[in-house]
Amino acid sequence: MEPVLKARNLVKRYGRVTAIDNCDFDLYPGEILAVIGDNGAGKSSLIRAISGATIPDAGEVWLEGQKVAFHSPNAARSAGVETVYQQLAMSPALSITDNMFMGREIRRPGILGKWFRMLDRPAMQKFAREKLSELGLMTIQNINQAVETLSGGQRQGVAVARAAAFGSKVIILDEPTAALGVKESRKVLELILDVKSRGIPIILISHNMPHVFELADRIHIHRLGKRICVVDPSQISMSDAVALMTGAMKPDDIPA
Amino acid sequence: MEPVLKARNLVKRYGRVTAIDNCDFDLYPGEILAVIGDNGAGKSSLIRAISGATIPDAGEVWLEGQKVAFHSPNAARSAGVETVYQQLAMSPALSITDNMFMGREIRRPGILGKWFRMLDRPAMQKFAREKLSELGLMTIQNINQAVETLSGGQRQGVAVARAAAFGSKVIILDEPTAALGVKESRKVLELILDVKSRGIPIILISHNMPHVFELADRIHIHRLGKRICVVDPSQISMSDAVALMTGAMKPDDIPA
Amino acid sequence: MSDSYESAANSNETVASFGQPRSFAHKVQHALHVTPSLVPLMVLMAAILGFAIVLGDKFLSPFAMTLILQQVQIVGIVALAQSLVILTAGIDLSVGAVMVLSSVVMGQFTFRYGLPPEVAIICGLICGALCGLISGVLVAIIKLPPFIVTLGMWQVVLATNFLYSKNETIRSQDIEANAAILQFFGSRIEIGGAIFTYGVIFMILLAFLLAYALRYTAWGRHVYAVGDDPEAAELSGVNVRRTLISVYVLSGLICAFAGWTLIGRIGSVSPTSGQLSNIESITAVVIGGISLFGGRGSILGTLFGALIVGVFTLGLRLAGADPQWTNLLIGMLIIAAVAVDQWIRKVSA
Amino acid sequence: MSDSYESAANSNETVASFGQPRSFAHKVQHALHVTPSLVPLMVLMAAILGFAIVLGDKFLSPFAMTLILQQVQIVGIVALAQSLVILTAGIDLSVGAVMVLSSVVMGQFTFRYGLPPEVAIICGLICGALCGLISGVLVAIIKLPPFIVTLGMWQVVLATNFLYSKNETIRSQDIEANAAILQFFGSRIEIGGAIFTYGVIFMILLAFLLAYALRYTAWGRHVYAVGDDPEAAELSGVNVRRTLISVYVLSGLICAFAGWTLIGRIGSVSPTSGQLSNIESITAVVIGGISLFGGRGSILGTLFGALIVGVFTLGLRLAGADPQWTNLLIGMLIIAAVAVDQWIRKVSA
Amino acid sequence: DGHSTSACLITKTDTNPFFVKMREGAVAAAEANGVDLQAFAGQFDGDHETQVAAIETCIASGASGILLTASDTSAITVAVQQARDAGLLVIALDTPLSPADAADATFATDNFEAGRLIGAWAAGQLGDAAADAKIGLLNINQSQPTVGVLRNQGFLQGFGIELGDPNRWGDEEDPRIVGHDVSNGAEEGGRTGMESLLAIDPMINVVYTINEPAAAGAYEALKSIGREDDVLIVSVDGGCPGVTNVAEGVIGATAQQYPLDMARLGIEAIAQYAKDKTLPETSPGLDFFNTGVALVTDSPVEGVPSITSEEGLELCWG
Ligand SMILES: Nc1ncnc2c1ncn2[C@@H]1O[C@H](COP(=O)(O)OP(=O)(O)OP(=O)(O)O)[C@@H](O)[C@H]1O
Ligand SMILES: Nc1ncnc2c1ncn2[C@@H]1O[C@H](COP(=O)(O)OP(=O)(O)OP(=O)(O)O)[C@@H](O)[C@H]1O
Ligand SMILES: [Mg+2]
Ligand SMILES: [Mg+2]
Repeated sequence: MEPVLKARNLVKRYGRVTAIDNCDFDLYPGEILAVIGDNGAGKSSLIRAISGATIPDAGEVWLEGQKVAFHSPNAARSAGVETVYQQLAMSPALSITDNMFMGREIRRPGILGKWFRMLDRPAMQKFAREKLSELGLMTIQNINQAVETLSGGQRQGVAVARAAAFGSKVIILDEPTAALGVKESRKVLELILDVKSRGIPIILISHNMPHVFELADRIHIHRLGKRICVVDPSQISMSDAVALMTGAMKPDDIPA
Repeated sequence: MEPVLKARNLVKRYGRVTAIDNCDFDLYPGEILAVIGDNGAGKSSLIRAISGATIPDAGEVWLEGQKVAFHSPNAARSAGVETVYQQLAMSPALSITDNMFMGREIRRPGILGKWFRMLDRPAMQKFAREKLSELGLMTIQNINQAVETLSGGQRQGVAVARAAAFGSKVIILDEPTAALGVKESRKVLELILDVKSRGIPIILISHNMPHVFELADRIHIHRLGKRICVVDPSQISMSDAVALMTGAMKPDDIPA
Repeated sequence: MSDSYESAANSNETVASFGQPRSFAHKVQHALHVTPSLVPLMVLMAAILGFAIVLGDKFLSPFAMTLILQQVQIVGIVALAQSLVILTAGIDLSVGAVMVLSSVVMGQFTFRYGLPPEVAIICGLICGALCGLISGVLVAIIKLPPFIVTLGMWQVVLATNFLYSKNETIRSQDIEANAAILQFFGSRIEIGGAIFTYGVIFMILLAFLLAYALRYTAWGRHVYAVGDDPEAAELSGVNVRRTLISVYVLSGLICAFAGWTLIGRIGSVSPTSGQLSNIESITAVVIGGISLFGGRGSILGTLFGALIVGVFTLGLRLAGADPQWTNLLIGMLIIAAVAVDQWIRKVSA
Repeated sequence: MSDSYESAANSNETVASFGQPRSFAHKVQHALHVTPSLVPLMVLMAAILGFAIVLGDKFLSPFAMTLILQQVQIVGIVALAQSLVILTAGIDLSVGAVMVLSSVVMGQFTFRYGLPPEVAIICGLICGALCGLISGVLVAIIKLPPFIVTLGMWQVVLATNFLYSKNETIRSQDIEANAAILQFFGSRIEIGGAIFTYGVIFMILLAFLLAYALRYTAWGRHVYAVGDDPEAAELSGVNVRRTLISVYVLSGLICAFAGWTLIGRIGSVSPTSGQLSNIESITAVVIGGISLFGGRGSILGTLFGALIVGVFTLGLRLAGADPQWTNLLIGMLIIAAVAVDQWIRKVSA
Repeated sequence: DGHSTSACLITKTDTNPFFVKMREGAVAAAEANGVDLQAFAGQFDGDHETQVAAIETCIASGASGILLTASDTSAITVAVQQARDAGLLVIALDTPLSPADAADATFATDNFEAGRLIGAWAAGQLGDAAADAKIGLLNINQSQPTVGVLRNQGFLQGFGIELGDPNRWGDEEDPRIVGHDVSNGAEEGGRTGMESLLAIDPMINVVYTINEPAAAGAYEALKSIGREDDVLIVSVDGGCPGVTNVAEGVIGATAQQYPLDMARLGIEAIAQYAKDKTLPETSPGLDFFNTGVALVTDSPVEGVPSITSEEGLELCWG
């Protein structure tokens, strides 16, 4: 099967640190691919390079078999690759609605929208409220509240809702549940399964092993800037996965 | 037994949101007190109010039986209350060492220190390196690296190491493992137990129930801005604790 | 196992809500908080009231009131351009220079090269937009700090202005006779004792137009997002470069319009005009409540900010204060106005 | 259960390290990156080299070289004060006004009230520190934006200066005869054709002193932390208020010293001096590579920044450029210098 | 207060001692003539927009007349016309408007003549050496306000140098000119400008300065290289510190103006006009009332009328 998203020999250096070191990457249609690795292993750097947020020093990326080189997150976004970054990428002073629709606002129908380029606030608000309800983020009192007045977890929820609402080909989530409460985490996991059932493949970076093993179809294990192996969660124990990612075990030692 | 840290009737409003709603709080000597609650329940607001980061609108706080009113985090810090805030409180452009010793720098012995107020960089670096090694944060290559070049997890680790190194009466950790990898999380948990064994009580806010149940001596359950009950993790199941904090169960219904 | 306790989370779906109704005073404060331009508006009203009580009719006459509008029109228009740039967390020190160069181009193209004045005006407007484009490209693409870019542009444009104009003033009489359209914005409508020049009307319309664009179009939201946190804006799908360049070009164009208005106001084309416009426009913007760190504030506040300065200047002069005392008082009032603003924001937060 | 897999994490303790040695060019770039003041230093060297090639001995003489130092000494000292404020993410528009008021106080206290000049100098220094204290309190405690506070202070202090001095100049000859110590910083040391005034030496010593304090004392680290992120600094134990106030007071004091140096340079005490000092000092700071957003840059860069402007000004004048052309070229060079700086930083990042 | 007549004084700046003294003269004259006076000023030399606003404010305040030293002599005329249409008497002080009849009357120094006097004096002082003099000129600022241009061009003509466009400085071809620089009319700029000129040619021996503070700054620069005794510095203004500097040999000669007279005459004219609508006269042969200019020097030159510094000190203004 052809991967939806494929990367080969990606390299990214920051001064003397090599954050991505000749890394390969494959995401297949309809799957949930988890990426696990130590802090600083280069997971975020990898997905930033794939999604146009940083431009890799070397290497190539293919989306649905087409070679692509995203020079901005917006380029990736228009190609259908939606990302929730670890540092959330929200404009604190703007409202939840504004943030959700940033860069793809809906205009009023008719002359108002066409000539006066007026935004369709009611439509956008309705949509935003629906998406947040789906995630169970009902503690948010006002959809026009500035994002800076939300708690850390609420912001995380808004970001995930945005990605789920707009991603069409690939959705990338960098530690989407890190700041979330039990209930909200659960909602996000359900949302991920829901997206998957719509046939959209998902990349999930997480440090939460139970979550990873519950959801993932395949696990990409990242260490020292590169993929050291890809494992099947039904074939490997959590302990072995953790041992692999911390370097205590070599990929060759995986019990068959 | 007299609580080390006690608060009564704390109130904090943000505009129309009541983040802390007549909340009480008790921390006893030598214990690990976990605070759990939904996103937006007001946990961070509570510890910010206790540690001087925000000044509550009403209510009183006692430290070791003495009434205190911290008007700045620094005041709390000098009284021995050390906090790791959820948004990490680091100066991105400064080095790891500078950040760890911010506000309590070590000066050179002798004239250089006394008259020229020169910092004792070697001593500070040595200390910082030791503390980070204890936490297993060895992937940090250079102790003089600017904090902004660290991964999210590495920053978290630095903040925890700072609190553990300097806290003398109370250590408060607001989701210290949220961004951490499996290995680093484990290190932090060990460090918490280590601090506890030195007799210093700890307040731990976390969404990770297994961690909470593993470590906590008592669990403060927070909901809608107030403490709804305090439970003993050995007497209650995780499911019940989660049900309490989401409001599915009332405190009165706790099976005895 | 993870499901065993996590599933407990799903059993309750009550909507949490712990806001409570507040008093009337709180509602006022809340209104002030969500509509930031109300604060400078109130300061403005208070200032007018104060001077009206002290000076009486001399100040409260339609003539004096509309005179303030006329006196702030240039700074007001320039300050609107400045607001856009400041909303993106930039600053434009070259606004005054661009304004003057544009007006000189309009004048000299008409009189030195004999172009039809309409064409010369278009050239002047293009000149302003071009200056903005240069700044915009340097800021957005080469990523230089706006302060430095516009500091450099200020020097370059001002020197170009002096060199190109040969320091010559084009006299009002000549303009009136040969190219009256250059003085278009000086035309006036009198209603009672009140005098509204087209320039004043233009300033007010422009303010409302920009307020609309910032609030009700995607472009406006992007301007705020870029000012708030450019990296976050880029990651969440805003074309930061294009937004920044559009802001600088628009700012240059508005400055060129200010240059045209300037001809209407002073009648002649003088290359020495506008040297204080940068600092005056920034003053108006900040008194109007737009944050110099970008992303916060309303452009109508700028208009009120400019008017506050205008009211104090005229009021103090009419009260007979010596110019240096006026400067001293205006300096204190700048601080006081912002302190009041800050205080109201704090209470209402 | 959680232990079962998490314990696997402890089994390996190898130190991860995936840096690798880089080429010589990369090392140079890295050095530039960690020592930001090297960049303006290189621009300065390049500028000197360029003019030396074009102008030869006329420019490269000890006389011309030290003349540049003399011409930048006032702006240089003021720019050091400005650097401190800008490092805290502030800006001080009142530096020039404070400098002049302090020099006027030194002069008038001596000549109007007949105080011993030493006492008058101390009064002048106190006056400068006091102005800084007012700004500092307004910024740190009332939390007003520094731009607005110092904009107001600029107006207030300048007006006070004109009102108090009655616009009267105290002549150089009178000072020389009755209070020579006021001209202390004008004294000179000649070595070959090179002339070093005490003012120049003071500027250089002050730069190194401040560089030391910023780098090797806790206070210096706090200044950076406050500029970087005041909230984070406060949360991590810095007394933000005290740090800010100390910076503004120190800045005022340095401006007062600049006022004293000014008397040495122009001989007389003139209330109309220093009106461009604010913009010139900011230019020097930013060319020197200190970020206007605070927390980044080195104060030695400021010294180089001031010298870069001085070299270009004198160089262009010697090359026979008309003052207007000089301004135009300096404007372009401001942009170019920062562009080069940015480029080097990017490559080395 | 309580006076029936009120007048406005609008100066270029209120920081230059020249205008400060002019204002003091006006205040004294207003007191004597029972006139209310309001003073206004631009923010810097060349700032005509503030002056326009000041004229409007005067109209709004119901003044009977305006005394104006214009920063831009032609740009201001529209506002002046507005004031005259509103029935105010507008008198240009120090600087004639362009055209001069845009104001009701003008009481002014002939700035070109002031420049010509010091130029002729410098040439006379040098004698034959004037043929290979090296001249440095310190002007006010790069925007070339009219007064600065008139003094500069007057000086050059007086010295015997062929002018280019008489409306701007800097376009002369004469090799004796080492260079033009700017001083902002203050000591600091005077010193920096002089140093730059000296770096171009250290053997400069004649220095024109826009005013006496700039001259004092230039002197400091010369003193620092030990050439203060062999350079002729000439200036314009005649303020007391300047004249004292002439007496002490710092400045060779200065052309003295009489701002107090201008202000006094102006106030009297407005008082008169308010009383019976009579307009003031002009000097014979000129389109303005010349308040006079006198060359102050202690080493007079034949053919150039001058007064001594002692006489100058009696007439000086600040
Ligand atoms: N902008 C940057 N400048 C310099 N170094 C960087 C930068 N971004 C990342 N790095 C470095 O690259 C390495 C990989 O970082 P990255 O954020 O990709 O790790 P990660 O696997 O996402 O870790 P975490 O789980 O903690 O988020 C780290 O050593 C980090 O210090
Ligand atoms: N500075 C602020 N301004 C306005 N509202 C705020 C502010 N800080 C917190 N709040 C509000 O107060 C409530 C409690 O927030 P808080 O951050 O204390 O929650 P939390 O329990 O720590 O949540 P999380 O688990 O997501 O960190 C939230 O509704 C939040 O929106
Ligand atoms: Mg990461
Ligand atoms: Mg929290």
